[in-house]
Amino acid sequence: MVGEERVARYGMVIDLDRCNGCGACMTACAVENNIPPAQPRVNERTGLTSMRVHRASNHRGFPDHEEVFIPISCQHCGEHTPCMSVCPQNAVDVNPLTGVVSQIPARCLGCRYCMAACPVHARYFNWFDPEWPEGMERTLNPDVSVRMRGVVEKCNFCHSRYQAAKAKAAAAGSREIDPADYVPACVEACPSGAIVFGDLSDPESDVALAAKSSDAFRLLESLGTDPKVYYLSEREWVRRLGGADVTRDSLEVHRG
Amino acid sequence: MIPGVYEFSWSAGHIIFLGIFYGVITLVLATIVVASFRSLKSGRAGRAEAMLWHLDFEDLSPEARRCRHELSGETRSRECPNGFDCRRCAVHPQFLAARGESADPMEEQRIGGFLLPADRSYHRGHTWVRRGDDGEVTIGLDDLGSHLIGKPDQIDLPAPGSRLAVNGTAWELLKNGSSIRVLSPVDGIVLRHGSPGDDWMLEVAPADDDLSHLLSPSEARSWMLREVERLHLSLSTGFAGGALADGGVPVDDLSTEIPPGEFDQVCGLMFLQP
Amino acid sequence: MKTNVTRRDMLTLGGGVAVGSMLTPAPWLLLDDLAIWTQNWKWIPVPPKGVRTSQKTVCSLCPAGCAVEAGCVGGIPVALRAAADGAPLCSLGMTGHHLAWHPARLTAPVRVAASGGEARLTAVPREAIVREVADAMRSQGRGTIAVLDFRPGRGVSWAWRNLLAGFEGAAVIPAPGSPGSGLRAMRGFAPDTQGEWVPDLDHATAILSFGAPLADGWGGARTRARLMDGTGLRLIQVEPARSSTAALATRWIPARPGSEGAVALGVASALASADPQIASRCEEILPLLERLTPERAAEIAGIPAESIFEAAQMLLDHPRSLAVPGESFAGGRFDPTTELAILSLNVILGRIGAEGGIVTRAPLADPVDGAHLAPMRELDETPDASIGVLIVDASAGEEPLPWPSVARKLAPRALAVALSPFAAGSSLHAGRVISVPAYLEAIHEVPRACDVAMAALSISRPLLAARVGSADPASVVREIAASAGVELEGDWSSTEELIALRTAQIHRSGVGRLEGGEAGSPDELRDAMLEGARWTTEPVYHQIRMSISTEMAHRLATIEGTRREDLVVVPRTSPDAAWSAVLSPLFTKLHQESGLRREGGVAVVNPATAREKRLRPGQKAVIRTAQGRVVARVEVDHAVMPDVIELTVGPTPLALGQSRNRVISNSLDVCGSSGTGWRCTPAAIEEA
Amino acid sequence: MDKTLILRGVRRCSTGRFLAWLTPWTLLLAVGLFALGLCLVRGLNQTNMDNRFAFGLWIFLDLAIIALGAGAFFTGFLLYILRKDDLRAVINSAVVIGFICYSGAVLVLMVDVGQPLRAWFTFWHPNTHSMLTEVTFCITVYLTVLAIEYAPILLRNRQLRKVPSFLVFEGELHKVMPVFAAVGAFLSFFHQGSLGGLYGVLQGRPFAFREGFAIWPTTFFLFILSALATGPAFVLVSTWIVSKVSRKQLVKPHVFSLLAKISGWLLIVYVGLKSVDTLVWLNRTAPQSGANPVQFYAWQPFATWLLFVEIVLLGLLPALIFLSAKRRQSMKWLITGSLLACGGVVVNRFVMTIQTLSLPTLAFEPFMLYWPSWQEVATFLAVVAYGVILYSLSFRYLTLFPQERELQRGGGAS
Repeated sequence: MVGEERVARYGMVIDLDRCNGCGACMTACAVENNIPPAQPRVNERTGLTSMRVHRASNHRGFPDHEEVFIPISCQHCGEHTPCMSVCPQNAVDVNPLTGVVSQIPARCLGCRYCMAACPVHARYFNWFDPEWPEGMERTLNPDVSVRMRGVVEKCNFCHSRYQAAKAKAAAAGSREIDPADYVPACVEACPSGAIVFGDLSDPESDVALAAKSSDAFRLLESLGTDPKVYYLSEREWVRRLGGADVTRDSLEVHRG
Repeated sequence: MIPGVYEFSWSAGHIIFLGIFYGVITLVLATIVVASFRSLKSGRAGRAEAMLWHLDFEDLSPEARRCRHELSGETRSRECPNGFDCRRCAVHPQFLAARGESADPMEEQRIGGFLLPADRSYHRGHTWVRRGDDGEVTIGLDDLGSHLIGKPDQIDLPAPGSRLAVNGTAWELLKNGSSIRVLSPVDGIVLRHGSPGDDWMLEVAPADDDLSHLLSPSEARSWMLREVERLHLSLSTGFAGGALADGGVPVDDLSTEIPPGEFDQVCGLMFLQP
Repeated sequence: MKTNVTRRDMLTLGGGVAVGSMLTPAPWLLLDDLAIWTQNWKWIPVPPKGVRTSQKTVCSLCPAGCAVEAGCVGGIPVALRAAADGAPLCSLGMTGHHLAWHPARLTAPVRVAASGGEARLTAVPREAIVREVADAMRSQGRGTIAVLDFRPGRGVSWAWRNLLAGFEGAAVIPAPGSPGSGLRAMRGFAPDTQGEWVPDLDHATAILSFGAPLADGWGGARTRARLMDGTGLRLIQVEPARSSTAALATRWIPARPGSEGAVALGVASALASADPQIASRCEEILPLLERLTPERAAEIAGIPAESIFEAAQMLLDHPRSLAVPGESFAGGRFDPTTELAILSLNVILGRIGAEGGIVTRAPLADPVDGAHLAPMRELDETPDASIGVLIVDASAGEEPLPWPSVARKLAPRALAVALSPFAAGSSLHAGRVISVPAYLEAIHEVPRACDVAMAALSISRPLLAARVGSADPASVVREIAASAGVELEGDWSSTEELIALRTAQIHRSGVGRLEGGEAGSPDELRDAMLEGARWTTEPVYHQIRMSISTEMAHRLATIEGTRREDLVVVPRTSPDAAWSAVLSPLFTKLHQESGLRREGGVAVVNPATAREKRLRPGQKAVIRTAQGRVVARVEVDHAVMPDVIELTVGPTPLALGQSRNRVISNSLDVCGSSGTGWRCTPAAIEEA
Repeated sequence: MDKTLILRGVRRCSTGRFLAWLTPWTLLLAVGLFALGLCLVRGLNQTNMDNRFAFGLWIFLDLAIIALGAGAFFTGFLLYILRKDDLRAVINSAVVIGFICYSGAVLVLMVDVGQPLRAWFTFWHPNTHSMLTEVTFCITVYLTVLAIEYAPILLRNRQLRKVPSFLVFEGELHKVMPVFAAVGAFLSFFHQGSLGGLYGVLQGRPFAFREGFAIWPTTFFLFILSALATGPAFVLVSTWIVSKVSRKQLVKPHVFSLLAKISGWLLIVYVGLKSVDTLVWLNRTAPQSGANPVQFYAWQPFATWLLFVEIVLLGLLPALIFLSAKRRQSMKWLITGSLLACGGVVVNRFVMTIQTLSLPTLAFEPFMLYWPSWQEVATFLAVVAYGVILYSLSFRYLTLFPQERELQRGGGAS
């Protein structure tokens, strides 16, 4: 039935020169998707952050030292999506109508093979039972179900919002959803408007235009997985951070 | 996995891959089913005894498995392929033919101190068979056997009317905590138990007259020599050598003399039970 | 035909049914549904079900007062978004609806007993606390009476001043250092001006900012927006760290902390030598400026002299330019002398009262005209050991504050009582806490902070029923008054009524206008504001000539003696933690589950400093100052200036919703010393 | 007292000493099972794995012991299919070891997944493109096969053989054993490969990614080879250890040297191909995916030395030892070689699992290390203990080495 509906390629363009690392996208993502707060033992390496802002720097001394904040969510790879092909039980799904890669928590057995496969580490495992302080579960988003312990989760471009937009369109008797109706939480929350979201296959859309900019680059493009999240920066050293040839600068060893 | 359920659909990959996988599973299951089915059948056919002997025979040491014609020096080293059932043996008749007429010694002989009466034929599990006048036969432990066991702590004989099979269990003994199966030398049906006075244990109506699988007294001689040697070797202690080598009359209950640690093993060796 | 059914038939039937059902999708669907069943264990929280509604209110968590549209299920807010055409909410605003259920939330008045650095809470009846306060006030035995107000300018703030009016030496103390707490040093130039002195950033084309966090909302959303799109606004940021503001600035001057005053005077001296007219405005300090040349200043600040000349040039070139001192989050405001030095730049440039300069802002109308009010007094103007009764009003939020700077002012046996929704922050220091409603549980006023030229007022409408055991702050004032036998002016008994009185006053005064609403009558005005409309004023400009007095010159002269400390500690915290004692547990995403922000109690130093002090990343280190010592985890980062320790202040695990232990002390407590703020403190560090 | 369970004619230590030997292992097992319980009840937060180290100690050791367990199917393959009858002397022991390795691995895998209850989904919603599906399928089936191969050995116990039905069943199984050997061999070749493919297909991990033939990356074939090569070596080493522990001669020396010879030839082929693969990967595959291969070895503690150790010290060296007829005569050399070879396959699995995960893919990410928590270690030790106990019982009561009694009689005679 794909023929009838227009096939979209939803993607993002994130302007790193505008991002000041306030973390609003991370908070918004957690609120929207009912991601539980960390328990005391959780750390950077066991956290649940479907959207995660990384800090990178040019490794120069003070005062020439510069930092850049790189928000990384699932890149929604288009070409032989690494996580989808490895999942033993089809718990990873690529929607042919939207190009969105999503995790089916009810089918995931938590083998974490997809996490090993993901080049940008945008997949997260529920190491703990989901728990909110007493009473706070009444503030959960009614449109998203809570994932249980022991399954993998990740960004799905706020699937519930997509559903809502579709429903709205259907109610209005159209197949096309109004771009204004489908905006992921992180995009909506960014105070500096650094994130543009939309259909890459629509050449007129802001996102498509931005992606064509000469300052645009993608993370680990050379792996040939065709990510649908683009980044912008006028700074050459920032653009180089997208490359797969890891430089010896980031040489600290983090012990677990 | 079922097409149509939660929009699952088959692809060529599925068909090939799942085909192989479930094929293998079916193969494995089928094999198990076949095995158990056949085992049921052979179980009903009462082939358990035969199989047990088959197993045991496989587990016997090569020395224990020599062919009778090797013992009698008619051939160079040969291992018995038939589990001591010469009736099934292809070459046995040829050996007999080659042997021609050689009268069995009429008087009883003493090998390594053990008596071998000439009026009977011997089984490699240290039992003998004596033909009665009216077709029935009597079975008993031979001299070495009875010396080895001495007076058994317990003995259970098959009830009259029960069926015996060659190399199957004739009766079972308990001695010094080790249980010994005495192998039956003949096929047949048990008629009577011997009373304490008799030298025989069971009176049996044999299934057929062919006792060619048993050792004639003359063959028994060389066999017994070998057996005495095996007994000798199996005992780590020196005593047996002293008592047995010179052909002196052995103590009538060897079991008291054999170190208890080794008794069970010696019995296993002599009565062909690994 | 025989009809009797044998067992065999039944078996055949059963078998047939079994086989047949295999051919239907039913059993296979059931198998798949097992998956969904395992997803719904009983201990997995289930999102709420119920009627969906959308309600309007205003975020009262910080003075920005953003209009909020709350999506509710069964009347309980589940999603907070900026109202249409508003800027997106910050992390704090987005998670505001969690605070009512924060583990640190108080549901009854408590007595706090500190034991071994931890607080023990025992519930006590509110009447008892009120009586205790009233008795202490009446007897006056312990010392003067003071209210520490974390959100000055509210109707309740007025009520406090009215309550204390009759008492000798009593005063309301605005919490020092809260972002946007005003250009206090301007009062030195014109002591008898009504209203507050504020920077007119929205109309300035060039800004020389001393550490003002403009990119994080200081100076209003508009300044931030102008910075973001990078057009039309020239900004020179004088700040020790390359903050997000510094990153957006036209030029960043990494002046050593504590040297800002020197930099300001350096710029002044450059200006004076560049323009005789300017020189004429600062005769009093000319000799000083001759000694404190841009080169000298640059040397003190550890920066190239060019950047000082560049700053001076920018101020000269732009007719609508100004110099502002900005509070840093957790660091608070500059010491008065530095602030004076910075503001005097505007004076000698003649930018006072000018568009895009420093202007005065009309005060908000009080609920009751001409009432007797206790004076407002700065904390560092309060004599040490003088306060006998201290009421800490943290009912509308609070900022990080080094408690020692308050404790110093308390007389022995002083009584301290806090009004707060949470057992966190300074309320843990006060001996008693009266629990009050949290954000969205009661009506709150949001007066605009003093970093914007336009005065403004918004009202935050409650969306939740207040928890049992929490009392309305205004009615607490009434209770104390009644019990202390004080006659309060005006006819009100609750915050709501205070607000009604105030909006009526505002409507009567006729000044200002309503953003996003029309108001013919006082009630219409109030209702419109309850729906999220904001009342606001326009700045008024009239140039004022000012000059630097001799007394000021003497104070400024002390700057010349600024000596370079070999190691200073500078407190840092996130914009969110700067506005609230507790944060939504979801802030673990930022502070604990990712490397984006550091949690409290981390000492970040430059690799050079680390080498010099033999500190390794991850190890514990002791930081010693005149105030005391604190143990912190060391991190090494090129972003930090050499010889500076950036000490992160909060959020503590408690603030993050992990009520493992109620640690009272806070790394900020080692910062600061009497009268000079706590922005930068000489310190020593060594591995623990 | 358990004498009647022990085959006549083999010497076994007294029951007391046997129990004394079992006690510490049983304790270890108990502790391990407790840790395992913690992981099941409280969840995988009991381990030190994290989002970056999604796989840890468990997967690494699973891969290792499964490679070593390959001795079972390969010996079976050589014996039943290629008719190398000398190997009858070790086949039983090999089967038992194989069974232990695989059952242990499966046990640990069950704990390693976040939702063990959903393990069966793989059979229900199989994604046929996933190497893990192949692995799951093959390992489960092969474990059944191993269990079936184990049955006859068990039923030949001196007492069990007296039960007629057991007896006949055993007999029948024995007849069809070649079928299982064949199936087992097929499955094992397949999943040893799939285990290699597991990492070879990771396009997102330039360090692990390999080009391949048909649908399988080169690691698929390298894993098969390395498993084949070390399988016999492990059988050799385990047999030697058992005979040392039990102070008995269990098999005739020429069996050892035969195993070593087989292992040697396969090893040399493996080392050859592995080197070629490594070169191709360093000079083509990795650069094509934009990676800079030098960086793979830029991080301490995993530097180039690891590569050298894996291929030369623990690959080439044992191969050469095994291939020299003279060395093969000396037990010392045989054991050294086997230990090196087994070490080689373990290091290889370590590199594929742990090193792959510790290397960053994004330029601004740190290199990471991880240390297993005590729960992880204990859980694995439980498997080891389980193995030792099961093997000890089998060795005491079953005929693992048919030549043992014969050799012993020989000893008795001399």
